[in-house]
Amino acid sequence: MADRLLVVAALPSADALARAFEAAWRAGHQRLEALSPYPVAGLPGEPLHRGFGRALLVAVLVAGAAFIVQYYAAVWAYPMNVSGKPVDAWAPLTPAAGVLGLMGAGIWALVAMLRDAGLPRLHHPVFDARRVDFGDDRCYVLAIEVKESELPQLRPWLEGLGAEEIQEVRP
Amino acid sequence: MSAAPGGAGARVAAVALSAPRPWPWTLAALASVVLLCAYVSSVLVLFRNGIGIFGNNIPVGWGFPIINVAWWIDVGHGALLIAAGAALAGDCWPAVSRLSESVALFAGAVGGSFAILHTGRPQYAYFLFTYPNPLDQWPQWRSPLMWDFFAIIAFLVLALIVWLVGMLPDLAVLRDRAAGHGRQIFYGILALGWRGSHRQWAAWTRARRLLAGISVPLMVTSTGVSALDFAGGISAGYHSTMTPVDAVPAAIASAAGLVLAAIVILRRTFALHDLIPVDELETLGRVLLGSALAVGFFALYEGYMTWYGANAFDRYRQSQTLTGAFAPWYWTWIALMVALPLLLAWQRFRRSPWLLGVLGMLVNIGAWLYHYLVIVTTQERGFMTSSWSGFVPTTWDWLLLSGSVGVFLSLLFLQVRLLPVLGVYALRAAAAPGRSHG
Amino acid sequence: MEKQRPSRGNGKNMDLWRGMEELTTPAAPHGQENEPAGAGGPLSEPLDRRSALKLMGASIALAGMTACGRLPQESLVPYVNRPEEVIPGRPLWFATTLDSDGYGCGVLAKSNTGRPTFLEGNPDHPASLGAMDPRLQGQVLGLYDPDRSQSVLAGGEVAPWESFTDLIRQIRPVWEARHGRGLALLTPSVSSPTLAAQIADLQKRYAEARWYSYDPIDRSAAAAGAQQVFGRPLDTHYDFSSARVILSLDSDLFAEEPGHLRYARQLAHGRRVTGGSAQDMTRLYVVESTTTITGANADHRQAVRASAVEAAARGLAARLGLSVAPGSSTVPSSWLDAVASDLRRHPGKCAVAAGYSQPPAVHALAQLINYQLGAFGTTVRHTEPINAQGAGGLSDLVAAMEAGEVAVLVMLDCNPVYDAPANLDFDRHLDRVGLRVHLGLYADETAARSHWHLPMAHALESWGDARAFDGTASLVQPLIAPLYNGSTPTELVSVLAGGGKGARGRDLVRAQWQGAHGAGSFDARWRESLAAGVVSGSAAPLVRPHPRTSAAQHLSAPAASAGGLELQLRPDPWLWDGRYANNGWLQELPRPLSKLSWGNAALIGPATAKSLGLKSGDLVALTLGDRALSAPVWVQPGEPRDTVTLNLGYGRRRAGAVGNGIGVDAYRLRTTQSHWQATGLALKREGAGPAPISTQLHDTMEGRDFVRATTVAQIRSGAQVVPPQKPTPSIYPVREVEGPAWGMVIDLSTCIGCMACVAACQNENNTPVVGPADVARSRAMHWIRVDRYYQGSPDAPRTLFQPVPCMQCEQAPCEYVCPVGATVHSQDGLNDMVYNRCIGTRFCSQNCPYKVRRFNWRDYRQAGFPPSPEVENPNVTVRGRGVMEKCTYCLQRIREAQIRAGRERRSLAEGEVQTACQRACPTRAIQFGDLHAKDSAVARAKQHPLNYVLLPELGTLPRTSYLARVTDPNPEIGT
Amino acid sequence: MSQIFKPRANDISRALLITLGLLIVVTLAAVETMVLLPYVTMVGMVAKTTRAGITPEQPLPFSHKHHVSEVGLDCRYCHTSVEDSSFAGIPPSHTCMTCHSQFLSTVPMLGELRASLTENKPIHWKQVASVPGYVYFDHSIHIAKGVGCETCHGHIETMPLTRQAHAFEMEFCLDCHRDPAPHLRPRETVTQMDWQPPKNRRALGEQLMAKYGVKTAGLTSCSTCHR
Repeated sequence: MADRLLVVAALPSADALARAFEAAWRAGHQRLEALSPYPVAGLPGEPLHRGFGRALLVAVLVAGAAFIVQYYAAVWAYPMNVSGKPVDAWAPLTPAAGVLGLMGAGIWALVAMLRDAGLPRLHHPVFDARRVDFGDDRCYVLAIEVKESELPQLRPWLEGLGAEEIQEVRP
Repeated sequence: MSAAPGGAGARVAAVALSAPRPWPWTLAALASVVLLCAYVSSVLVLFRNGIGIFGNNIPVGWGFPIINVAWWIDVGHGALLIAAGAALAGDCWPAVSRLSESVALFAGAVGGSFAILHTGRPQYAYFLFTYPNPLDQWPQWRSPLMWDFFAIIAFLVLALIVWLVGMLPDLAVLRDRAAGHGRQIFYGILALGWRGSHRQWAAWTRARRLLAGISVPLMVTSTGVSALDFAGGISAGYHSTMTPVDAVPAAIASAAGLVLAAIVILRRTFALHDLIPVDELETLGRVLLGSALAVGFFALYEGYMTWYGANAFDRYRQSQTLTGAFAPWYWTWIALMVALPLLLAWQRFRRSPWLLGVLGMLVNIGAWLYHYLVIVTTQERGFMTSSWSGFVPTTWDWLLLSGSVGVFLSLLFLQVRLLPVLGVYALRAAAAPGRSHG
Repeated sequence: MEKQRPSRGNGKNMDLWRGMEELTTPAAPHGQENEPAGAGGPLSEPLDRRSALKLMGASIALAGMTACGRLPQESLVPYVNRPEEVIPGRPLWFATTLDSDGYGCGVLAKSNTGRPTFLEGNPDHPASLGAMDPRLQGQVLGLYDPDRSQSVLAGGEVAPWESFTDLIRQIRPVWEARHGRGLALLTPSVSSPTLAAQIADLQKRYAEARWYSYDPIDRSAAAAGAQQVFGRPLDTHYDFSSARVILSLDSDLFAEEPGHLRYARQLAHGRRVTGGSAQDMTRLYVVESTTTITGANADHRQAVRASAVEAAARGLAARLGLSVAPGSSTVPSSWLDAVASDLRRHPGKCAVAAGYSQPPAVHALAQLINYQLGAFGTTVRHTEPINAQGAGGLSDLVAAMEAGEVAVLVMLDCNPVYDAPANLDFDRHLDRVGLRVHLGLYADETAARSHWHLPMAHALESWGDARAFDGTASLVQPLIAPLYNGSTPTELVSVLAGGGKGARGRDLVRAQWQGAHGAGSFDARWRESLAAGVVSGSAAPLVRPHPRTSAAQHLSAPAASAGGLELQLRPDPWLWDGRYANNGWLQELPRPLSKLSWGNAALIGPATAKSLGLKSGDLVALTLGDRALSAPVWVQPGEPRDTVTLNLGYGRRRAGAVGNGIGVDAYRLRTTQSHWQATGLALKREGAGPAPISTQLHDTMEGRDFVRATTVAQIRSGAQVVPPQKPTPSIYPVREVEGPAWGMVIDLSTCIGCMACVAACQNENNTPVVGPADVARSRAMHWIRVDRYYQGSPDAPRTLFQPVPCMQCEQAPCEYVCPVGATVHSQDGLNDMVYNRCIGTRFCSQNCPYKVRRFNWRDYRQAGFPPSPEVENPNVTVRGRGVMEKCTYCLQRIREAQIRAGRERRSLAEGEVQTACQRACPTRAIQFGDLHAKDSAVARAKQHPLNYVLLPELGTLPRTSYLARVTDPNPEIGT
Repeated sequence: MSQIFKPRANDISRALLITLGLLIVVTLAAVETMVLLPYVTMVGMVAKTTRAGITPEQPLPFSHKHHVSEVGLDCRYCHTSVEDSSFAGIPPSHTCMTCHSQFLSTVPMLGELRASLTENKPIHWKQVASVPGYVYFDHSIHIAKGVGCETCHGHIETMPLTRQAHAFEMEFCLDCHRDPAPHLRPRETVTQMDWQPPKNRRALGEQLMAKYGVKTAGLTSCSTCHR
């Protein structure tokens, strides 16, 4: 796909970025990405509630597994007379299971984030762009992937959206 | 508030990358390293000579080591809860978030180490793990220690995840501001190639909220479980249904105190007054005040229940605690952890950084005393009067205690030296012109 | 080969006591040769099971994940030619005799593969009746004491035995020529017939030779008293089996008198509460000048200064119609009236005993009173003196030395340089003796001042014999060849007498008894006496003396009791006169009342302490005449006013690594005039020193009902001491277990607090000695402890004893808190402690309301006071560092009995399993057995109305329970 | 700003991250195998932890194979105390000489043995089958209840040089202590190496349990073997 280019447009502000993104999307660009130094309101993102359910599910599964292991060990594998209590007294088996379940959910949250954020990805074409600099407090950047042919009309259009600087990088 | 010259990113990165080290910082860092060495050396002696080097005896089988576990772990728990609160409240306290996340991890690690160090045969601590073996032996699940073992592991794992995820975007800042290639690679790897795309931010924000949501129940369970190490026992002063509950506010109070102290010092040393507004300190001061009030309430409640419960042994212990041999410990604890924080009811005090810092440290001394009361004095006056005895800490007890502080501080200093100490993303969001926070 | 004899149902079916000679291959030094494997013990190969365990214990992380790691390569060392009776891996029992305060006491010694490892009382011996006391128990550790003298020392240099025997051979002609002039022999009073006979022969041979005897703990006053009354010295002993009333005049009948074990058994017989019925008890009155367990067990106790006892005795005698000058007594006369009438009510069924520390007058009075009450022949018995003694005492010897009449001084088994009265200046006078020879177990203070020191063989290494308090003779047979090439007094005397290199101890003893028994059936009798541990019918014949008329008037006038402080010297309960100072067990064993360990102190009563402004731990200078001594103070409830009591036996300078410099040397205040007590003591506070080490820091029960006590009268009146204990409700169903259910009942009415159980337990269960530093840190290791509580006024308190082993709770709080399941319940209701699983979280101990669990804070095998590994019980694991431990109800004994029964395909018999504490107990206060066996003694005891458990409100369902303490105070005396 | 990493860094980093996750699982698995191996196999490496299968160097090349299957001696001829002591007993040199004074009385191989008798010095055999010091195994009771020598010691009659047949891990003991039936045999056949179990061994075992009074109730209590 040698004919494809990554157009990186630096915008003055978060709102500008949001607007530009909106416009580009409307203009039918599918492959585009808005880079910002902090989560900018108005940019598309997955709804927050997504994943909570799954986290809960993971927690329940892990806790259940932990409980079963404990029950197996305490009741079937080697039942011992401990303080004269019944071997199958289940209540004491719950605390460990509970905390382990929460731990499982936490790990799942991490994994899910890495997956959805496509991390780790140490090399990425946008890093070639001069204005893509996370160290700069105001790096609001819109990256659009286009055919080389679309470039001529894209530039003025972007400038129209207030792009301070436009740079093409090859993927 | 307006962005400072050079911007938030520059300022924060400078602390880690190129800030001049003021002499108090160097001095403190050296001190903490010395303490760190004290810790390491006394641990070596401990492994060589066994726990006989401590002051523990029968009846006081648990001395300083367990106090240190309970104390540090509680600080960690509290810090995790504060961090979670900050995250859920919209991530607008860059200092509080980052430092409580760090404190949670570091304090938890220090406390966890003592859980192993205090055993008579640490080399066999792996018996606690659950693995099929040719002995057909399994852990004994009814033991609160077993629960605590898992609670600590779960807590440490979660604290680590929260800490890493929270720093991810800021590590990207360091990466892009780092000078040399080596540093760029170092931070580059840590940042995992973060570029702040809208998808990444979405996933990240969700993870933050999710983790915060998990932290709250975990913190409460975990704190309760470690309190069950005592509440699960039958001796007077241990056996109290409320202990797991009142451990929570105590944990929050000491954590708030420690985080406050850390922030105040940091703010002063690196002149970050403009990045860390007093409002932020005041918020934490409110948290401290609230939890201290709760601690006070539970102290009253415990006293009432002991009287109401009319258990002869418990009442005797109470009389010893309130007016008898242990009164000094008890009332110092009340003074430090309940009375003094009441000052924060006045805004004047709430907004005075140095007072908050000093208070924060005093509260933690109080928290330590609280655990001393539970762990040592109750055992000195057990059921059998014939077995009553005293507890005299040894040099090693003190060395290891101060050493643990050293480990904690060293970790904190490393964080300041190498990693972002404030949530840059939050600062930037706040600094962004005309942006209503949501 | 001597025939073995089946034991008489003494609960040890598997074992027969044997004559040592059956072991045709005697254990060589360090017994390597006959050390079968398995039994282990550091005597065998470097890496046997035990030392392997020690390695684990030493917490060396071994390879592998199963906490056992690579097993060490052991060696199996078989016999070359095994003696028939030896079954490898099974112990043998031998009957022998040990010295108990100058008299013989029969014991059964357990031998594991040639190593004596455990001592039990010999049920057939009159002085033991199967019981033990700590001093006897400790002697098995003493056998292996590495500090024991190991070679002949000539002028401090190691020399061969021959060099000494040659020397004597050269000297002997001179003796022959001069009839032994200048030869002097110093011994303690001799209870061995053989030795006595030998010395007699020696004196026949050398008419001019002199024999002196000296006992630091001397009982000459009794003989002097008898002399006054009967005109001849007689030994007095008692038979309490039929006594109803006993009065002790400063006599520690149940701990220090010869025959104390027997007396304790007889007293218990009269005080045990069988069934709920409250029959009359043997009533015990005690007038004493310091705190003893005898006083602690009295129904009525009067603490008076030693010098005031005589007045009390006179007062009593007068009340009983004897014409004596009454002295001014500090004992309330109402009290004396009550005692007098009580005595009068039981003629012939009462006894008055006077203590050895009292002057002859008191003994004389006691004799007269007993005669008056018709006690002679029933409760009070007389024999001719049992022990042989030299013509002169120590003072005579010193006089002779001063006069330069002693050229050669042979000191057998004594240590005068340390324990002679200070005013004799024995040490200095020694210089005037040309040749000083010392035979002793240790190269002690005296050895250091002798030209020749000769190592003595330990009783468990030697042939010999001894008479008990009632004259019954028994033989001493070796269980092991002398470890350090020691020799016995008999052997040495035979050398002096010219037996060439000296005959073998065995031949000497045989010869002696051959003479006694007559050649006829000698071998049979010899074997029988060896097997039984007593020479049948050898008790001294009783004499029925009559007091000289008006003996009472001849009594010296009552000494006017001087004012001021009075010093009182007493032997230490465990170290005695100091001879056991290097014994770790005895040093660490808490004293019965003060619970002091590792050191003595100046005991003073609370009242005295208040008036002098002293508290425990203060350092005081005690000055008596021109002699001074600084000692720490211990405030001891029950001590009489204005009295300072010091225990002898401490402050040794050459006792050994364990005993050196422990405590203060009370002998430095002892003079010939004030042998036991002295008036005019000056006391000055020197400031605070290190507090004496005690294992019990709190003296009262704080109103908690650990020890429940009542009186016969209360029981009769139907008062309820022990409210019926309803089962504590539990949300869990009660576990029903099949098979045996082990349980224990301890009778507090008969427990006299003598500590024998603790000592026996330490011997049986390889309990380490932790040393003073750790005892001071409340880390003592004893698996069973005897709690001592005081009630009432500190100056005249009521003393309560309570032995506390593990309660073996059915719902044990220790179990559910262990994260690794290192302590769980066994099928037969034992609270198992699995050392190899323990990681040392100590939560179990934290959660034990009875605080009976002990923790290995250090590796006590290496650090502190390493015990002699040879004495370890091969059937009990040696616990390593960082491991919890506790009483197991002598698990090893249970399992061995079960295995034996299983082998013979029968069920366990009642009483087949006996715990070490139970066996040792002189009063049989401890009962143990199967609760499911309905006929078992323990099951019946559990039904006893006085049966109760500790802290029932905790719902731990202990298997160990107690019978409430019952006393029978005299209603005429307001308590 | 410019690229820090080459494109392939992406794959590497992902690979590393996954490895990290796997590493945890793998370590646990490894530990597991390390623990379980000694029990399931007897390879030399494992012998280091349990000594199963190793053949210690003995002062004399004593062959159970020869003495048991060829000469046909009964175990108890030499291990005399096996029936009434915890310790089976190692024969005193004297026992060996009952035969070897007659034949092979001069072979140099047995010099050590003769020396031991003449010089009254015992032979230091290396122990082959042993349990840790905190395990208290008693031969006599196991014989009494009908546990064959071969059950623990393996087919000793096939061993020219004796080796430990099984890893005496706790599970090995528990197998039988939990369910003795399939492991028992009539007492008189205890020392028979060639004893053939009947078809239904469990049935036999249950009879024997009744006959010998074997109760499983307490058999798995810790204090049955640990004191």
